[in-house]
Amino acid sequence: MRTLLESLKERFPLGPITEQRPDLAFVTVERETLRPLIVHLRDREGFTHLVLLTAVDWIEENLFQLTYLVHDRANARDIGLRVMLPRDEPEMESIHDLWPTAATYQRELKEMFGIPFPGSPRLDEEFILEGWVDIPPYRRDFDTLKFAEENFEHRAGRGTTDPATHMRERMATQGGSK
Amino acid sequence: MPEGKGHAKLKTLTNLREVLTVATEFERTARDFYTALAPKVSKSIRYLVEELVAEEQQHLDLFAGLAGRADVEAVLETEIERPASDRKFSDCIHLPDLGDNPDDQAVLQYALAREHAAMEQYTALAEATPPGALRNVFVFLANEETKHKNELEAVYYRVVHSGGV
Amino acid sequence: MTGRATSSPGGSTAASSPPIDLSSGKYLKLWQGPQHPGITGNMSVELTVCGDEVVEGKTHVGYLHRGFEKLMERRTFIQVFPIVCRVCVPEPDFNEYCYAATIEELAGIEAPERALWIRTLILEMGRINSYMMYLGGQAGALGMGVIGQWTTYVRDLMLDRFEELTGARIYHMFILPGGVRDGLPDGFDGRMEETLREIERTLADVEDVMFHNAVFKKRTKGVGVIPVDLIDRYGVTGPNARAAGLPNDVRKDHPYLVYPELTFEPVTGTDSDMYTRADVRRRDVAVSVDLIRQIIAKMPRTGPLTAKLPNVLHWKIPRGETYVRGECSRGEYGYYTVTDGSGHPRRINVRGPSYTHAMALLEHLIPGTNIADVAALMVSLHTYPPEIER
Amino acid sequence: MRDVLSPFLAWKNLFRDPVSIRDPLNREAAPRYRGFHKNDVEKCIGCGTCETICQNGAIDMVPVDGFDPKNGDSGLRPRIDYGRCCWCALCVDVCMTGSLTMSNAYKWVDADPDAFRFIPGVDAKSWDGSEHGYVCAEGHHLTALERVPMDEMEPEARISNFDEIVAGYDVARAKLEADRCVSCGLCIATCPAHMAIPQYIEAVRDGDYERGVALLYETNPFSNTCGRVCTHKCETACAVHNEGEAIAIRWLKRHIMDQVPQEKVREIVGKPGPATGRKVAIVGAGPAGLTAAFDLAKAGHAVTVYETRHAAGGMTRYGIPEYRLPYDALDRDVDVITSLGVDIRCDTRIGRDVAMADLHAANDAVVLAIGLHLGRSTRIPGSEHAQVKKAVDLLRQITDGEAFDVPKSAVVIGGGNVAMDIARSLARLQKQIHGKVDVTVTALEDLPHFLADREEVKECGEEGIPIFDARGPQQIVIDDAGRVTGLRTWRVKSIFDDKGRFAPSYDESDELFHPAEMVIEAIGQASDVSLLGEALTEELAWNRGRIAIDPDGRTSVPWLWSAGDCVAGPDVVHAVADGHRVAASIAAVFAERSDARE
Repeated sequence: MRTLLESLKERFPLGPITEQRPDLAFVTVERETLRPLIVHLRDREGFTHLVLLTAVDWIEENLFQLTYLVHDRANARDIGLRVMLPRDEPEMESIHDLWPTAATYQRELKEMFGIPFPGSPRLDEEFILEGWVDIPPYRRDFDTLKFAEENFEHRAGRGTTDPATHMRERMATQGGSK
Repeated sequence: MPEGKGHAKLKTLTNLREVLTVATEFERTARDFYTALAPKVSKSIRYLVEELVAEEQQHLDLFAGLAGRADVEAVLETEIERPASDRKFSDCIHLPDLGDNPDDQAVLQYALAREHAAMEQYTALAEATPPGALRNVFVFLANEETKHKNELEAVYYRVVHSGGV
Repeated sequence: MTGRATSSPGGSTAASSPPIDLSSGKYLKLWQGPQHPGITGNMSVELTVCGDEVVEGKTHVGYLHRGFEKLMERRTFIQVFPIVCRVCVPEPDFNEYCYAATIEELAGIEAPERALWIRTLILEMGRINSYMMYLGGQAGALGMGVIGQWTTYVRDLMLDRFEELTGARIYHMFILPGGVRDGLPDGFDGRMEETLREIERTLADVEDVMFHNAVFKKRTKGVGVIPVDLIDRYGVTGPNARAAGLPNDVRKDHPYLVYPELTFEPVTGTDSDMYTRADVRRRDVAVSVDLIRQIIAKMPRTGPLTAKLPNVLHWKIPRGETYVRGECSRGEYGYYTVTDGSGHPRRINVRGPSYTHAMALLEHLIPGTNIADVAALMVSLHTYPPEIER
Repeated sequence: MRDVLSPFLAWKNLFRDPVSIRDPLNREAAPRYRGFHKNDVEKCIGCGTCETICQNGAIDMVPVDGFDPKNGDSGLRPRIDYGRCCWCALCVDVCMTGSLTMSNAYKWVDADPDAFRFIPGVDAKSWDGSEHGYVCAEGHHLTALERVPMDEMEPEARISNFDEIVAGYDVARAKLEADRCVSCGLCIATCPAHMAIPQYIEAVRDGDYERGVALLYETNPFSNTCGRVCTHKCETACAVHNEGEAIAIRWLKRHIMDQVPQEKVREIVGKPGPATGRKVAIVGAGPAGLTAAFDLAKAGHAVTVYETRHAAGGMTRYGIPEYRLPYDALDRDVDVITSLGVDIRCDTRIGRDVAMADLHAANDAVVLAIGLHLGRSTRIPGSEHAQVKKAVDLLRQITDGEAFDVPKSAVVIGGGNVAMDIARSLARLQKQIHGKVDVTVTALEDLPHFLADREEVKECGEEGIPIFDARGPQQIVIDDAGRVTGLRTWRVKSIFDDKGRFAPSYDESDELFHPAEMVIEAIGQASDVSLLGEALTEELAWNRGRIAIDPDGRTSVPWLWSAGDCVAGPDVVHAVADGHRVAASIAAVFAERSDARE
């Protein structure tokens, strides 16, 4: 893995590298580097299996992280390519031509995170949601609890008591004796 | 403090009537003693003395009531032997001088000794008396004094052994 | 259409098929699902047919979306543990294992040896159950209802074993970060052996009645072939890939838990059609039965079951990310877990094999099939919709 | 051909017995099955940890008739909503007492959906007596039960000096210890000062010590002191205490104070409030008096504290030895209080240097917080001898550095912490001067009734001080030359009667003689109320030997409040709570007076 990363470094501008396990490394790359790098990995280095493509919302840093996890079967190792996109302009190049199955991931990311992949098949068709009008729900600023409180009713008959508060109220009458 | 009057009478003790009379006198003397003591102690511990007054008054009333009961009347003239603890008891009839401003511990120690002597006296009398109404009276008196002594001991522990910090 | 799976029948459907003009009167739109006996789970396939030939199939999911990945972000690390199993109903234990493994890795915790054996045991038990549901479903999709009755019966026996081991039949909630909840109950070995024998007996019957069956062969041989060059392009894993001759099995390629200490060979096929896939799965049950016997024989019976966890009520895990995979009955199951130093996961992404098999791959395989084969084709990919939409 | 015939093998099943369960309605689940909950409500402490861990929000903590809140038990019990429960049993795993379990019952039909929301153990159910069901596996705990060890000086190292024994946690260990807390808050009610314990423990977990200090000072300006010598009753109420070792709440408090420089502490505590023009005099610079001073100064009142001894701190300085509470730790607490402008006048005795009446005249309110500094005597024969000392007097001398002849051998009468303090202090002095420890402790109480802390008793033993428990002192033996030779004791057969009341009985035949050059009485203390003067003593209402106060600490004399050990008995954190109470009462009275003026 170390050798591979060294050789990749010579060919591509790589950002921070995390060697999570001997068989798993994460590498941060620029938006533009992703495609040539992933093509290289797929065609030259044996990383033919696209394990997953997903996003992480680092809202505090105003970034979306796209993670492309590719797997090299012969050497039983994985590389996760991290692309950090500005949250306010997160567009990313599609890779459905490299792996047709990527279209499904990209469609989901468009719907759940609002990350567009222009040219990806059926990108704007509803995937999981139906008639969704709120912000993309997997973004961190979508509050599921608030959504539930606003859209669903609690069944009557519930209500809890905080032990410390209850004790303070009920034991105060005893004058705080020793 | 004048010497108690009971001491002389004790020497002539011969029967239950005498015993009851002396016992009543014993309580009366104590009540008067504590009553006189109360204003001399600091107000902070006056409750102790006041409680003792009340306690002795209660006993006094009890014994006075006992003497008037018909069943007790019937055995009053029975002769009994003077018990061995008699001397301690009589010692207590001598009232001590606790000084001008006795502290709580001194008051309690005196009261404890007094109750202890009375308890021993009545217990010994009960043992010296054959079973029957008379003996029951002594047992009753002994129990009363024991109870009182126990209460005083609890107070003593609370006051003196405040537990250490 | 018979023969070895060597190459793709063409490019993508969009490029090779003539444009579909619905107003021409030649075509008919047909919805299969979301409530349909020929669909696995709550999913629908929008078919465009021309006569009895299907020219296009579009998958539609979302009928079972519960937003688990998002819910997990609001839970503490221990609170995620009871949720994950719900991502896949028939084979929930991979969620428990993969979640626990990612958390252990990110938190620097090692589950004790004994727990690893029990985890392996549970995963193999789950695999058998999943295959049993599949076999019944595959046969049922072709009108052979009796197979389903048999496999459901032995699955129920295995659920009894799950019940006595884990305290639950379906959602076991047994593999928790740090280890497992308990050891084997008294007398478990014997009852498990009885169950395994019943499974073997049933499997022999299934072989006779289903696999040596002219009708079944006619309907499945040469149908729904996945050419080998599609395997990686479509993210195909598990028996779907092994039926094409590739020995892809995470248990061997990327050994985890105690698989390095167990003896087995991945089951492969050559024809990559519906029949081969079914046959690979049937033979894989036998592998699992053997693995369970090996585990029961070799596993340590004493020792701790859980690693010492920090107080789970304020468990925080440093920033990090990792991916842990396992070989479930349908292929590669994995958890991509991202932590940010807080008491909650930043992001958890569940990679279920159905995500690729039931969507892009199915859509690719449908054109050109007979309308009567669509249901069986879908079942032959062995897909569970809840892991698509999580 | 085989492919045609083989399917007919299915017919063979015609001759098999059916495999279906004959009576599915009465099938019992496996012994470990996770079914409906059971709760042993007598064992349950209502800590709500089950509610906290429930990811479904299925559990409410609700008051239950017959269960009133008491120390270590909130009186609440969990109610479970089976419309939400997912039977994951995390609540069972995390239960702090093991009271919450599950039966293996899983079938229950009821037409009323609300019936599926009930309080296990209170609302009777058919499975309450079920033997089977899920219980947490042996050794499986989601929280840590064992206390993170504390480094302490070994007996050999500590016996020759007065260095602090307890090292205090370092950051890593403190975090681990803080991590064990389940934040249930049961401890808060038991702490006399109602400190925000779970919150400051959380601050330790977060490493946010400045927040920690701010939280401590909300309720306790003696956190350096209490972090070392608090009676820590809170730890007896700790939920973890039920199945493991209580959180080291006291050490964590100390740890917070240890981490923040004094300058920063002062900055966090802030400045006194804008001056109000009100003046308050406080008699006694112990924890009660100085806590009141702290609060009153924060509120902008001018506070003068009168202290008869050379330095502030009261019993925490003059009663507690340095090896338990180093003077500099106490000094830091006092420093913060003086930094608020509180004027502490040491070596000033009321009734001698300043008259009580003058205090009254010059101030808007007076607080009496004089503690318990008079040692009690057994008054047994020989107890008037000059070589019979009172523990409190000796401890004061040691603190003030006054020279006295350290006896080669000594016997201590008493079983409380003061007895341990003087015995261990003397032992150190003996080691320093004579090179050898010879101190014996005799106590009226038997070990199970000891009033001293367990660890004090243990450390006493480690330092080579034998303890003779259940010994009633009878006589201090004095030889012909008039020298004390030792103490004669009788064995105490029983000390309390069946009602727990003091009723000692002795076995006179079991007599022991404890040889010693000096006898030290450490049996109890009294308050030196003589400084009040006769007139004020008469004017005040009393309550069984102590100045009578209302629940706010105000005496029957309108300008006088009283707080601390002298009214509440010995306990440092209680004194702190008292200090807050009188300060609040005084502030309220001031506010009333202002309103009346307007």
